[in-house]
Amino acid sequence: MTIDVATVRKQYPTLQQEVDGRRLVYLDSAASSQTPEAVLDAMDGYYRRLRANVERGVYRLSEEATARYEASRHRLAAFVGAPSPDGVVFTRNVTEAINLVAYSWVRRRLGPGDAVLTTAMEHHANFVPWWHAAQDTGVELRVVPVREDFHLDVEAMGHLLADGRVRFLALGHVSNVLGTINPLSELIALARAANPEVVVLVDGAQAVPHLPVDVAALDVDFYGITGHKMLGPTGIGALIAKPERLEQMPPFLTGGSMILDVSAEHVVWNHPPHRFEAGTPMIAEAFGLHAACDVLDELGMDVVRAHERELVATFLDALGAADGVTVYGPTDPEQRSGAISFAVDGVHPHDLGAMLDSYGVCIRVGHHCAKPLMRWLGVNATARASLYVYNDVDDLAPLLEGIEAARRFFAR
Amino acid sequence: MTIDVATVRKQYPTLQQEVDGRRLVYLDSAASSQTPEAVLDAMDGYYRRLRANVERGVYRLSEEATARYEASRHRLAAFVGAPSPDGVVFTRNVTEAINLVAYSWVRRRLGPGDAVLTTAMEHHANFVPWWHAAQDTGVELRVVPVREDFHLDVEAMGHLLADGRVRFLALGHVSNVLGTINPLSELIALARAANPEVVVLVDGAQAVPHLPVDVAALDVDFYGITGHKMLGPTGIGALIAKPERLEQMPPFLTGGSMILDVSAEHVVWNHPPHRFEAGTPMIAEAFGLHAACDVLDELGMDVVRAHERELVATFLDALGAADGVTVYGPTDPEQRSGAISFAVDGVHPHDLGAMLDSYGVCIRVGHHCAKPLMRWLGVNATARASLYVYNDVDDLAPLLEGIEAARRFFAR
Amino acid sequence: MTMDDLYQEIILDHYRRPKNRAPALDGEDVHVHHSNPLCGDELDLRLRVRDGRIDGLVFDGEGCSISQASASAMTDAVLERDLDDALELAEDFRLLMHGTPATRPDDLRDGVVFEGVARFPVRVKCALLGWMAVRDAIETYLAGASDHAVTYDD
Amino acid sequence: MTMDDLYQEIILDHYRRPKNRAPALDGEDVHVHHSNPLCGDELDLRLRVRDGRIDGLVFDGEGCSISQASASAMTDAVLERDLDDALELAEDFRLLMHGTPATRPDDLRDGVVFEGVARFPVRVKCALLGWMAVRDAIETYLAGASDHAVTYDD
Ligand SMILES: Cc1ncc(COP(=O)(O)O)c(C=O)c1O
Ligand SMILES: Cc1ncc(COP(=O)(O)O)c(C=O)c1O
Repeated sequence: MTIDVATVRKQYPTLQQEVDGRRLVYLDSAASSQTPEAVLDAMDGYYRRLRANVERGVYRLSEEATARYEASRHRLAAFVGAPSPDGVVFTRNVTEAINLVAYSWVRRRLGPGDAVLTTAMEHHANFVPWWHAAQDTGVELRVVPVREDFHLDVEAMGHLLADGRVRFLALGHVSNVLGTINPLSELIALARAANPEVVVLVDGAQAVPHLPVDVAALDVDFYGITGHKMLGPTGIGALIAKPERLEQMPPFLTGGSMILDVSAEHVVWNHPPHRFEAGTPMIAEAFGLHAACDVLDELGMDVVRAHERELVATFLDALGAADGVTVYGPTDPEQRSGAISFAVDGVHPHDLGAMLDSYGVCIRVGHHCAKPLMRWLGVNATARASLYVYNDVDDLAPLLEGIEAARRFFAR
Repeated sequence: MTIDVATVRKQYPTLQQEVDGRRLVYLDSAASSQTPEAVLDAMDGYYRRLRANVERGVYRLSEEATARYEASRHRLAAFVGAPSPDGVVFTRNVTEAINLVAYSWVRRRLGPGDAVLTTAMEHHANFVPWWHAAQDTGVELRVVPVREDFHLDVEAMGHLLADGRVRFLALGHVSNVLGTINPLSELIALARAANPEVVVLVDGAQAVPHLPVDVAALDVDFYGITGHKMLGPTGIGALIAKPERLEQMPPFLTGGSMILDVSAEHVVWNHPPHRFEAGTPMIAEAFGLHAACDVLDELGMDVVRAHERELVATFLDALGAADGVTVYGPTDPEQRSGAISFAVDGVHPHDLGAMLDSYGVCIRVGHHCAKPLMRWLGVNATARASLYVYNDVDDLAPLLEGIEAARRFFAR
Repeated sequence: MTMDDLYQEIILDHYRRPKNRAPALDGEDVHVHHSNPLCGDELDLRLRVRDGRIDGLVFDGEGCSISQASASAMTDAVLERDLDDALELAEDFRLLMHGTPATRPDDLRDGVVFEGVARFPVRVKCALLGWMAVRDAIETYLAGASDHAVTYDD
Repeated sequence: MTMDDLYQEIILDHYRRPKNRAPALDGEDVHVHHSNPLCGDELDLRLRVRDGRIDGLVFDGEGCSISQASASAMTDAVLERDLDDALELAEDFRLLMHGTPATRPDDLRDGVVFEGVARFPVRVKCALLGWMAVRDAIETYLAGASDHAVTYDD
């Protein structure tokens, strides 16, 4: 099975547009993916037929909306192999999912003498919450460095774990800058060897859209997901957790729907996952995320991965052969996803981005919310082209053309 | 100017439906309002033409999406008379807006010896966050009781303020159960007389959809809003704050977009409002909320209020005259909005809700996330019919018919 | 789905003229209190056991017709049964509420007419309240205790 | 909007052959460092004042063509001006970036060609970097200090 990109593209209204008479070439899915008709239809179905609040209505609109909202939870659980739908907490995005754990686990349970281990490859979403929690609690923040081959430094990680004080490990599944796919099982085993009780959170923002993921098999405590990068709508993400972890945690946000009883004297928290969903949830967005899982499963995540692996190999070859282009990231397509960071000699990424825009090519430039990694790379910014199901080899030529034009334009 | 309800209704796809051959009568807008075509179009416009992440793209899709996202902030600021767009923080819902303040203000600044004052009329969203913060910090939680006339007990409030230890006041603008419109200026003046430094948060969830609101004139520190009750989409709300308050606050959620610099050693927070918007925001939802403000302003909030005041008077008269019906809430339409709670003799609210559903009438039954108030009313649940711009006198007959049918059906 | 699917005549009969409804029970061994706070249903159940059999059982409470009628029908179905047998029957009813046909329809007695409630998800909790309470009462008894309270979520 | 709207030939000239670009300034009175971390633009600006006039001004840094070219054009426009006058000119440029026509186009010199940048909101910060830095340098000088660093948000 392969992806028939021409057919797939028809499902994405944005990609039907032209920019200055050129086909729009969208190479920024690592920032946010395009949205297929099926996802828009699912949300429309909610707004046009079932528009009501969920969880407490006794009339049919609300009952059906509730059933479908909960069905989305089951759908996402199945899609990522969550241990149980009760371990699926809907959040606004993966950033909120990670903060939930920083507030309701790390801040509540760790203190001076304990350490949290993260890496220099993380998105700020999986770095700043731990930094902030460390400031508040006196926990020590340790950072696994990156090797010259753009993989995590496993040896250094071993040293950072050696004293057994690391009680929490926060790790990205796939780097949004380098494309590196981290060997999770190996890294987690290393951490558990040093401390069998270590609690593990994985930031899956760049993994779930692009690889088959089985959270139960990974045996992690927490796994974060964001909807808008996996063909879903904005405004929804999820924390996937072992239900027993959630049981142990006090709530984070409080308000309606997450309590059983309230008086001035006492409050009885509801059971997970509801304990962690305060107030009116992202109802339409949950409908949309459900449809996004369907779209991806119809393509088949194995097929999605195979398509991207082939495509990234083609792009890497071509960029490697282009004049004045330096790629940051693993060279072996087996070990990386389709986010390709690069530099062009003599052209600042911002200028490159503007030039590519004039060719109808959308790429991202900047620090990609990964300042610690930028420091390590020794640059202020990179350009990044990233691939998804609607990209194909025909997107390569406009990219190369724009890069070459920028080189000529800005040559001194 | 009055509302031409027949024309208005055409804009709401859900209301075009029939239930068992009867017109759908939606009387649950206090839980969540219906969504007009203009709001759906605005979100569609984002997903179909401008689908990209915001705040950092150098290509046109992203630039325009960013400009429109920020325009939504300005639009909402103008709609509620916010002191400045820099004081508008987008959140998932009002529950999150209130929690933001509970974490970044109350937990950071108050401690033993200080008191937070709230009321027995609040929705859990404006009660449980303070209860939880009080548990964490040793702050004392005080609760203003409700009088027999369904207004707050101003005299008792004076006593609760007398020792000057109340440093934070959390107050609902309009009760979601009783409909009571609280005399904010009077109550805030009382609190400031006792302690000029008192910081004031108002829960405006039930006010902004129904009344003209001018946050700057109210001179409150924080004002919370939720989009799905004001014709907007699910998944978006806002905290409106005095910008200087936000400047004084550390961030709540951390991650991308809310920092200026990050390393293992230091983090520089971004300026408000961005400091409080971590990760990819609710982009489509902001487009939708913008359109919702437009729809309401086109009707005119004075007109919306006048329409509801007239309608609630009609409904109150009819319910008051109906056999076996008891209404909870102020009788003067000037002092209340269109949320009408009531009981029917011999019929449990759940059974009433089911009967009304069979008449195509959607009402809410239960505790309405206001358990402290339910305790005071001495009931476990009430039925609530609530009104909005698409309701009219023709919605009254089906309601009365269903109530009467339930009375007969369940008579012992 | 109409009112009649949900409110069968037998259900209304149990609601209007509940069986074994009382605020107290002579020689009570166990008292449990169960509630669905989100609906406002409250139930007190009192149990007396003799020779491993349910010898006495009364309920009291406040709530919608479904919760009160189901509790009434439940008492009727489990009185005089062995504790193990009653637990099994409660499980049969629970599965019925989740769409599985009853394996012991005759033993459930009027309980079977609640089958239609399964199609009204928000009311399932109401119908289950009495059955979950009796299960809890028996388990509390078997554990050697005499009192228990349970609060359900939505 | 094409590349040519943004990248006028004069802008590219300033980028390729910047004026007053140097890592140090003899007799420097003030040094400020400004950055747009979200773009990765960095700028060092050094100022020497004599008799209330900008007597020496050099910049150094790293960033996109717009930020570097604008800083170059800025030095050209404000050198030799009275401090007050330079502050006024910086305000004129700031307004220009927000869509207000320049009131002193001639004094802005090559600065006026950046007018088109106003239509590219994400690049406005880049064009402003040098001008905000010179304003800060003058204000730092007037406040009697010699060093200042500023980080902009997005
Ligand atoms: C007065 C009041 N406050 C807060 C809320 C909570 O709103 P949300 O669920 O959108 O956060 C509601 C709505 O249920 C309300 O009526
Ligand atoms: C690896 C990684 N983690 C976290 C995030 C943050 O995602 P969100 O902004 O949806 O919370 C991103 C996306 O920007 C990412 O690439």
